[in-house]
Parts: sequence; C-alpha cells; structure tokens
Amino acid sequence: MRTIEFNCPIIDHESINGQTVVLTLEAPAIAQIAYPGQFVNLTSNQFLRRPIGIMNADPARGSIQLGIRIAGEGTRFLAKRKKGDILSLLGPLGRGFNLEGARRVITVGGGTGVFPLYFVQKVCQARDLEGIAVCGYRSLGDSFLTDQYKALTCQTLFASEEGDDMDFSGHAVAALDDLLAKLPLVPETRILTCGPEKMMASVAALADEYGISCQVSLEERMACGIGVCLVCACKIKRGDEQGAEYQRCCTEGPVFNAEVVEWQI
Amino acid sequence: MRTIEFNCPIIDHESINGQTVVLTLEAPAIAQIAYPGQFVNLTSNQFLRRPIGIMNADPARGSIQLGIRIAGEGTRFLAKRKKGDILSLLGPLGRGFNLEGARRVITVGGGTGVFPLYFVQKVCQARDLEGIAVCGYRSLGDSFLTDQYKALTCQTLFASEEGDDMDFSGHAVAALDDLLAKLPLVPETRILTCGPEKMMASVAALADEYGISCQVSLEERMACGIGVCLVCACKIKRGDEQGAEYQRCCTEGPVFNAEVVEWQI
Amino acid sequence: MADLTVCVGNIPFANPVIAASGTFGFGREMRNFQNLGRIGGICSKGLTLLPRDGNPAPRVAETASGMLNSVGLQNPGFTSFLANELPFMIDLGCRIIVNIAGNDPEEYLEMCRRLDATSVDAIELNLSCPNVKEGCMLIGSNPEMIEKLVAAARQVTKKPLWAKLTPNVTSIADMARAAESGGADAVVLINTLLGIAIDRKLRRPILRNNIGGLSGPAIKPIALRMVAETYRAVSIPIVGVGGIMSGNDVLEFMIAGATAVEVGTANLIKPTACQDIIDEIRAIMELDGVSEVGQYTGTLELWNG
Amino acid sequence: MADLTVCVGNIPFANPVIAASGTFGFGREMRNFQNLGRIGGICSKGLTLLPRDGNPAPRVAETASGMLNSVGLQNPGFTSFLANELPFMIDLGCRIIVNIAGNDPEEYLEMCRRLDATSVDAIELNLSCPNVKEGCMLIGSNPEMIEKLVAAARQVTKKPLWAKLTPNVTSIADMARAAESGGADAVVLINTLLGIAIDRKLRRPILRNNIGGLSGPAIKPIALRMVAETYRAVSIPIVGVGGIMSGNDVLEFMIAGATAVEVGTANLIKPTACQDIIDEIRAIMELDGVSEVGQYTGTLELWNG
Ligand SMILES: Cc1cc2nc3c(=O)[nH]c(=O)nc-3n(C[C@H](O)[C@H](O)[C@H](O)COP(=O)(O)OP(=O)(O)OC[C@H]3O[C@@H](n4cnc5c(N)ncnc54)[C@H](O)[C@@H]3O)c2cc1C
Ligand SMILES: Cc1cc2nc3c(=O)[nH]c(=O)nc-3n(C[C@H](O)[C@H](O)[C@H](O)COP(=O)(O)OP(=O)(O)OC[C@H]3O[C@@H](n4cnc5c(N)ncnc54)[C@H](O)[C@@H]3O)c2cc1C
Ligand SMILES: Cc1cc2nc3c(=O)[nH]c(=O)nc-3n(C[C@H](O)[C@H](O)[C@H](O)COP(=O)(O)O)c2cc1C
Ligand SMILES: Cc1cc2nc3c(=O)[nH]c(=O)nc-3n(C[C@H](O)[C@H](O)[C@H](O)COP(=O)(O)O)c2cc1C
Ligand code: FES
Ligand code: FES
Repeated sequence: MRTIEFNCPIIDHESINGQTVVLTLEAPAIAQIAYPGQFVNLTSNQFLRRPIGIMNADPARGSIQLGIRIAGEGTRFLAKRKKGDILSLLGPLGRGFNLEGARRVITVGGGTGVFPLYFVQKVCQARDLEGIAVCGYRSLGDSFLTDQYKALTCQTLFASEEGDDMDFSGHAVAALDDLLAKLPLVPETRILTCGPEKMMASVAALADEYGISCQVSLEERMACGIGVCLVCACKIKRGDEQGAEYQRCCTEGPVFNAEVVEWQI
Repeated sequence: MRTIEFNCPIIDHESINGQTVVLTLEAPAIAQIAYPGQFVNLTSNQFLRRPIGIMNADPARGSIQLGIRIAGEGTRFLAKRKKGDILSLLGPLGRGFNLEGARRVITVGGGTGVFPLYFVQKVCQARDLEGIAVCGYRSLGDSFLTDQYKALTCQTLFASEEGDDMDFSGHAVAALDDLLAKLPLVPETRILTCGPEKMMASVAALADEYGISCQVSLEERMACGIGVCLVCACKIKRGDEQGAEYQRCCTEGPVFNAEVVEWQI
Repeated sequence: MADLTVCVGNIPFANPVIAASGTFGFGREMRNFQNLGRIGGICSKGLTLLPRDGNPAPRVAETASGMLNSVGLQNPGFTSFLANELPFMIDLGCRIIVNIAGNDPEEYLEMCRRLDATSVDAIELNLSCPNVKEGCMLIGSNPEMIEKLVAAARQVTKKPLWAKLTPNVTSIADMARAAESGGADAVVLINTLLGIAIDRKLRRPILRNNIGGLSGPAIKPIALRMVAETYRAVSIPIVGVGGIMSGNDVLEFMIAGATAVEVGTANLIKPTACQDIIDEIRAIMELDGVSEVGQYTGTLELWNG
Repeated sequence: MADLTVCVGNIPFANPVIAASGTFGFGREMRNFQNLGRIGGICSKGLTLLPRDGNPAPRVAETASGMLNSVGLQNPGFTSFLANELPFMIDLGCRIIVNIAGNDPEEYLEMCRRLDATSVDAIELNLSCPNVKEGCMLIGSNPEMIEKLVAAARQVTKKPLWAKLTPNVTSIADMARAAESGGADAVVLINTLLGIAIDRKLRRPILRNNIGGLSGPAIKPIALRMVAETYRAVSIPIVGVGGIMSGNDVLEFMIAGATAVEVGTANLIKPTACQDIIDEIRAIMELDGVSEVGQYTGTLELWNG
C-alpha cells in the first residue's frame, strides 16, 4: 500500500443537517485502493490535519465520500467548503475492518460512526455477504443515511435515543442486544462497531457474551496519521499476555480486534 | 471622528494586473466621513491587520475603494477575495492630507502611492481646485488608473521608469522637476506625495527648492492602527527644534508636513 | 445573572478582564470602541521616571499566531503621566493599575512613593520588559533582586504591589516565590518571550532593535503552564497574561490558577476585544452553570500517574 | 547549480536539512513519501537503554500555530533499535544521527559506548526531553551537569557528539558554552518549550501527562533568537530547530548562525516537508544568487545603536 498527499476537488456537497455534511471528493488513487475502516487526514484552516473515516469509495467514478459532523473549528471549516474547493488529503490511512471469511456482518454505529460503517455494508453487498446494520442516533431529526443503509443491507435497525419514531427506542447497544436475542445464530458472523468508546466497549462485551468475533474502530487524537509521531497511542494487550503496550491508532489501527483492546473508560 | 470595526462586503473586484486589484467595498459609515490620505486596517488570513490607503469614497453609494498590490501573504489573500466576500475593516484611520487654502494641488505618486492620491484629485475636482497629477510607474504594463486620473485632473504626467511609451521617460521625481520647471508658479500651491520613502524625500527636497509647501504620506509597520501600541514610530522634528521625537504613523500620521519629517534613508 | 466580580488581594474588580500594559495606551483611543467603565481594569503603558523616546522603527514583526514588539517603553515620563494622563484614567470608572519600569531600583521606589498619594488601585512593577537595556528584565531574572526590590517598594507605598514577571527564566515559580517573600500582593505573568525575526533578503533583523518580545496566541500554552506551575508555588493571587483572545481563554487561565487576567495583543487585532471577551465569559458561565466567575480559579484537576 | 552541501564539524551533509528526532520515526513510514537518500540526514526517535511504553493518551493537543506533545520517549529500547532499526536506517543512504536519552549519566554513556562500534554519523545527546520525569531536562538546565556528561561521553566514543538543548532556561548560551567546554562537536537547539492545554469543560489538562512540549511555527521566533544568541557565544557548529516549515525558514536559521537545521513538526503536517524544503532552498539560492548554501551561515548583520 502506498499513500500520498492529494489535492482533491470537492465534487459534491450534501448538507444532512446544520451539523452534518457528506462531501464527495475526486480522489481516484484513494478510491482505487481504500477499504472500509480506513481514513484520510485532511487539512483545514487549523494547524493539524483532521482524521475522517472513509464513508464510501467509488473506484469507477474515482471518488470518495466523507461524512463529517461539526465538532469544532476544523470540522466547521470542512463542512463549510463548497463544490469546487480543493482539500489536501493524505490517504487511505490505517488498517480497516477485516471481512475475510465472514458470512454475516453486523455493523453497529453510533453518531458519526454510522458513516464509515456504510462503506462496510457496501462491500458486503458487493461480496454477497449478509449485511445487518444497527445505527444509533440521538433522535430522528439527527438521523442520516437511513435510506442508503436500507437499500444496501438485508436488515436494518435504526435506534433513537430520544425514542422518537424510529425502529428502536433506546441506545444502539440495547438495539443490538434485542437483535441478537431474536436472530438465529449463523457461523462466521462478525460484529463491526464504530462510535463512542463507551458504546464500542459495550458492543464488544455483548459480542463476547454471544461468542461472536468483534472488531472496533478506535478514535485517538492524531497529528501525522502516518505512524511517525507516536501521539495516537492505543493501549493494546500484548500477544504474550504480559500486560499491554501502546500501538498507533493511525497505523496498527484504527480497527482492532475487540479482545486485544484495553478500554480506557 | 469616530472609527469602529465594520464587516464590509466586497461589491466589486477589478483586477488591474496579476499583482494589483481594486476592491470596492460597501462601507457607508466610512464613505461618509473619510477624506484623502486616511486608511483602513483590514483583516486577512494573517495574524495582524493590514493598513491600506483609501483610494476613493463615494458617500452617495456608500462605498469605498482600495487599490491593493500583492506584497506578501496578507495582500495576496486580500487580492484573491471575490465579490460577496466580507472583510473586517477598521476605519477611517489617521490624519490625511490637508487641502485647506489650496488653489493648485500637485500630487506625486509612485507605485501603490498612486492609489490614495486618486482620492485627493477627486476632492480637488469637487472643490474646483486646479489638480495636477504626476504618477510614476515601473513601466507602461505596470500602470493603472491612467484614464481615471486624466478624467479628473487639469494636467497629468505619467512617468515610466522603463521609458516605454508614456508621457515621461524616467522617475516620477524627474517628471516633477520637469513639470515644475515649465509650470508658471501660482500661490497656494501644494505638493502631496505618496510612495517609496526615497521618492518622497526627493519630492520634499524639490518642493523646498521651489518654495512649495509639501505633505508626505509615511508608511510604517503597524499593529493596531488606532494609536494604542506605539509600534508605528515615525521620527518627527519637535516643534521647539530640539531634536526629534517618535510620533504614531497611524494617528498623528500617516500624512505629515514634509518639513517636520526626519527621513530615515 | 452571572457574577463576574473578582478580588485581587483586597481590591474588588467588576470582572476579571484587565487591559494589559502597552496595548491600551492610557485608554484615550479605546474609549471610541467600548465603554471602558465596564471592563475590569486598565493597566497603563509602562512608565519610566524620565520621558523615553523608545526604539527606532520598525518596532513590530508579525510571526505565526503572534507578533514581536520592540517599542522600548516609549512614554511621556512619570511626571507628565501624573499630570496629564492619570486624572483622565481615574475618571474612566474602572480599576487603574500603573505599570512602572525603573532603570534602577531607586527609580522604581521614587515612582512608588509618588503613586502612594494618588488614587490608583495598584502598582504593577514591570520586572520583565525585554526591550530596554537597563533594569527591568535583569532584575526580573534574579530572585534575590526581585525580593529586595519588592520589599523596598513595600516600604514606600501602601498601594497593592503586583510583580510582573518575565517568562525568560528557568523557573518562573522561583521568581514568583521571591516576589511573594518580598511582600507582593500579586504576581502577573507572563510578559513577552524574547524572540527575533529575520529578513532573509537583507540578512538583517526585521526589528531595528534586533530582538523583541513575542506575544499573542503563540505563547498561550507557555503562559498557561507558567500560571499552573506558579499556582502551586505561591499563595498570593496570580494575574494571568499571554495570548488571551476569547472568553474561553480567560477561563482556562482561571482554571489554571489565575484570579484575574490581562488581555494584550488581542486589543490590537480587535479594539473591542476586552468588552467582547467579557460578554463571552458571561455566556460561557451560563452554559457551564457557574454563577460566580471566581469559582473557576484554581480548579484544574491534574491527571495523576 | 546550487551547492547545498554543508559540514557539521567533520561530517559532510548533502544538504542542511535533517529530520528532527521524534517526527520521522526510524524512516520506515517516510520512505513512502520521499526519497530519503536525498535528504541531509535523519535523527532517530529518542532512545532509552530499556524499552519505554511512553505516556498514556491523549499525547497531543493542538495550539495556535503549533502543537503540544507528551509522547514520553516511547521507543523499543536501545538493544532492539541496534538490532532491528539501525541496519535499516544505515541503508537509507543519508546521514544517520541517533538521539539518546538516559535516565542517568551512566545510561547515556552505555549507549554512547555501544554506538561507537556502529556506523552512525553522530550521536545526539537529548538533554532536553520535557516528557519524562528523570534525567534529560534536569541535566539540560544545569551547565555543570551538561559539561560533565558531555565530557564523559567524549571519553567513551569517537563519534561526533551533538548536545540537544532545552529552551526552558534563562540562558541558552550558558548551556551551549557548557556543552562546548565538555567537548561537544555541535549544539542542537531547540527542543520543545514546556506548555499546557486545558479543557475548560472537564477542567483537566488535555494531555494525559498534564504538560507537554510546544513545537511548530509558534516557537520559531524564540528558536531563531536562541540560535542567534548562541552563535555569538560558542564556536562549535549550531544545528537550528524549531518551527521550520519552509526553505526560507531554513535560511533564516542559517543566517542567524546555524550550520544545518532539523525539521520536526512540519513532517507531521506534510510528509514530503523535508524534500519540499530542500527544493525551496535551491530555488531561493538561485533567486539570491548564492552558489553555496554555507554562505548564509552566520551572516546576520545586527542593527547597531
Ligand atoms: C480514525 C478517525 C476517524 C474519524 N472519522 C470521523 C468521521 O468519519 N466523521 C466525523 O465527523 N468525525 C470523525 N472523526 C473525528 C474527527 O476527527 C474530529 O471530530 C475532528 O478531528 C475534530 O476537529 P475540530 O477541529 O472540529 O474539533 P476541535 O475539538 O477543535 O479539535 C481540536 C483537536 O482535537 C482533535 N480532536 C477533537 N475531537 C477528536 C476526536 N473525536 N477524535 C480525534 N481527534 C479529535 C482534533 O483532531 C484537533 O487536533 C474521526 C477521528 C478519527 C481518529
Ligand atoms: C498607511 C499605509 C497605507 C498603505 N496603503 C497601501 C495601499 O493603498 N495599497 C497597497 O497595496 N499597499 C498599501 N500599504 C502597504 C501595505 O500595508 C503592505 O503592502 C502590506 O501590509 C503587506 O502585507 P503582506 O502580508 O502582503 O506582506 P508581508 O511582507 O508578508 O507582511 C508582513 C508584515 O509586514 C508588514 N508590512 C509589509 N510591508 C509593509 C509596508 N510597505 N508598509 C507597512 N507594513 C508593511 C505587514 O503589515 C505585516 O505586518 C500601506 C501601508 C501603510 C502603512
Ligand atoms: C506592543 C506591546 C507593548 C507592550 N508594552 C508593555 C509595557 O509597557 N509594559 C509591560 O509590562 N508589558 C508590555 N507588554 C506586554 C503585555 O502587557 C503582555 O504581558 C504580553 O503582550 C503578553 O500578553 P498578550 O499575548 O495578551 O499580548 C507589551 C506588549 C505589546 C504587544
Ligand atoms: C511528536 C514529537 C516527538 C518528539 N520526540 C523527540 C525525541 O524523541 N527526542 C528529541 O530530542 N526531540 C523530540 N522532539 C522535539 C523535536 O525534535 C524538535 O526539537 C521540536 O519539535 C522543535 O522543532 P519543530 O518545531 O520543527 O517541531 C519531538 C517533537 C515532536 C513534535
Ligand atoms: S498520528 Fe502520528 S503516529 Fe499516529
Ligand atoms: S499601529 Fe498601533 S499605535 Fe500605530
């Protein structure tokens, strides 16, 4: 894999709500090789780059999509860019989700975690795997990508924490619990999760209970995104079971097998 | 006089050449009170504001014009702004040219100094004073505002240092010398000059020779532009003839009577 | 309604925002931009016993998120200040702090003595100006000299004494402790960091004085660290300065240990900075559900391990 | 054709641009972005005798035109480095400098001894890491300890010894003089400035280590001033570091007195930074009509008066 810096024009800008946008960027080289769970590191008007998960890659069209929620100045700047504006991207970066040998893939997304998991479901559809998606939102008004998820997956479960008119009233973890209780188990099932750390830890615990293998996409403050500065330390259990060591979220991660993660919460 | 901060939309953007633009800004409050020789202090993408002389003010339309030459990052940013973009301006700032009692006004501009002096000639026309303009450019290709100056003044003399097809081949100071030698003297003549310090010092010396009162517009690195930080020190002879003191370019200046200036070159 | 009042030692301030020395003149110009009666206080431009011309221009160089200045304490001199500026300042309706810089200890003391008879609210001993060759920073980087000077000043005036410290030292906490031992009522930190800017083409410093003092957001992380460090070293109040641009910045300084703050360079970028910052503080307190701004002071909880 | 070669002491470099310790790993990742054979040199991540886990995350906080880091010298340990990383680095085709940080003087000496037998081009004694509790910065802010350590290292290795100094001191020139007296072949300045960033809502430092080291353009004016100051104090070469983002920045450091430079944070923003900077230097030399880059070094003409 070879990642380099690209200056990519924005070819489409879709505003989902005041706080969230989906940008489509012309980035053929990235689109060609990116796989779900990887991210790009973007310049904004701030000093450091900003890591954003790849939500979709279209090798034919040569484009990628990013779902961005405004969290501060950098994402605000990114969300305000217009069609034709050019962004500097490094990517694709990191190790994404491993779908080898999977037959059924359950994605559990919370908040902006819903974005990168969309790419997972797209690949599942392409590979003819059984895709099931649990997407957790704060509220119906806060939800996004629901039609797109429905179009891709075999089953969807949209959860709203505020309990307004969605499939499930409550947290994504509770929705997953509900789902797993009802779902006849099949072998080679994988649970892939992305969202707040607390949610992912609960999803991992639940997966463990059900004996399902689980991968989590960790978030850590980054600088370089390419493995040279060591600031993005994730605490990962050593293979030899002798405690834990720091691995780089941007390089060994952001996706890790749930069982090696030493949760910080 | 009361100056405050204004957020002003760009209502027109005229590119003069790759290095120079004229911006027209909607700034009614500034247009109302500004007079020639004053300046505004503008935000860009750089840390400090940038001082730019007011090239024109149209109280009726509520607009002002600024002529900007790209000199570095800040002016590059400003020159690249588009119609509709909004700039934060402080202004009008400083003491401008004094036209009280003048009958004939000779402006001598060099480079970007040609811009703010345009405002002088506009006022001369409005007040029915005899306006004569000497404008010095590097070359014909580098010249600007020539038609506008012609339309305003009784006499114009465009000088090109490279000697290509303009009124006068050589430096603006030589052009002025030439002009003064030929021109029948009238009382209440004023020479007002703006441009490189060396040019202004020579103009001042020439004015002194001819016994004509002269005002110069000094340029100094600024921060606040409003008189509080004292970084914009100009060396000005004391009234009591006892040496010189530092006065604020942004507040006591930028325009000073030539005879009080202690030239730094 | 949020309560923004704070006390630095015994002096109450309407809010914790004080205009920093050298960035607000004597308040004359800033009157055009904001109601100065509403800000916490104004610290005068640094004064010397005799009038000072200051350094030749250029006196400013822009840097990344900051600026260097080498004004060199241009001021009309202490006597002229007392006659022409102080009465005007006193009438502004906010706290007035007078920043003084001596060529030698005796000059500091002379000014302190004469300020004792005025109605200024506090005296800021500038032990940290990097732009003059004499006194100031030399004293400010030597704990014994700091203690001696503050103690001597303590003898000649009843006014609250604030010691303004330089960050160009190995341990700012040592300097603050020395000021405290000498009897200072508060320490003010930080003044500017020594820096240089170079014009590659001319192979010359941009500043005619060669070096200057770095201020602005670039230095905020350093200033904030020094406040946090000093908060653990002294028990007198700290006035935090360095790179404050917003209400949030002010509260960060207070959390780190500041009782009040000074806003400097921000005034040069935005003449309404002090007033805007006060409004922002009020809005954030609402958000945070904090009723008294003093409740932020010193609440930084360090991570342990 | 512009001649970019420089000599730091006796070692020739293809150009004055060296990747700074901690911002380039051991070169493995950066190979994907540029031809490392074309840059002047690479300085390894700081090494300790035993492997170090480093500090818990978050280890980075963004600041105005800069960043704070608190990595805390995470590294595989000196033995593993010699076996697994050094051979790879040596093969890259540029100068290799090894940055070492001891918990105590003996650890420095042990690593120096073992590096003596390798083909590294120079040893950088890290006397300035702000992110570990032991050794390092403690030694680096004490002239006697600097001199003693450098002198002791001088006894155990023939390799060029570069002393990397901390800016968190009253006089960097004193530290550089001490390194020179101890027999250092060059001084490298500056490492990061101590800073803190605070999360107002949590009332906690953003960095889990509480404090960190400030780097990036924000500190450039300070670094440049320290280089200019030190150039007048020592006669060994100076390697300038701090906030370099462009070829113009490099030449400013050289004009101030640097023989070569290190580029740190810029690599994190732009993985081709070193290569781009070298290209920019070449273009500027053309513009300036300078044929040998060494002709910039120490040409700063101070204003007098
Ligand atoms: C691997 C990865 C993938 C991500 N994918 C997405 C995505 O698809 N969509 C999306 O909206 N967001 C995503 N994020 C989060 C996004 O990077 C942050 O929201 C963003 O960096 C915040 O920047 P800001 O300037 O708006 O906020 P500020 O709070 O001003 O940022 C200040 C600093 O903190 C860092 N920071 C702040 N929040 C986070 C965070 N949650 N994670 C990491 N660093 C943070 C910033 O990078 C910056 O250095 C992802 C983060 C990581 C690490
Ligand atoms: C009173 C006044 C009126 C001016 N009027 C005009 C005008 O009408 N049109 C025009 O094109 N230019 C004018 N200038 C010059 C203009 O301000 C500078 O060209 C501009 O500040 C350069 O900024 P920069 O970021 O492009 O360049 P940089 O070189 O990157 O600027 C770096 C720093 O140096 C300062 N600086 C650089 N050059 C000058 C300069 N010549 N004078 C003052 N400060 C400088 C900048 O303000 C900034 O702080 C005027 C300057 C003054 C003081
Ligand atoms: C132009 C200028 C002039 C200054 N003059 C003085 C002064 O006279 N006395 C003083 O104690 N500090 C002076 N300072 C320092 C400021 O008061 C303040 O300590 C410093 O700038 C850091 O704060 P800031 O980053 O908010 O500007 C000056 C700063 C600037 C920018
Ligand atoms: C993430 C990071 C890690 C660093 N690690 C080291 C280190 O291990 N040893 C060292 O001597 N300096 C280390 N430094 C300091 C840099 O080498 C350099 O001295 C400093 O960052 C200033 O230069 P810059 O502004 O170009 O980054 C590190 C800096 C950063 C940003
Ligand atoms: S962000 Fe630099 S190593 Fe991960
Ligand atoms: S620029 Fe601040 S006083 Fe003139």
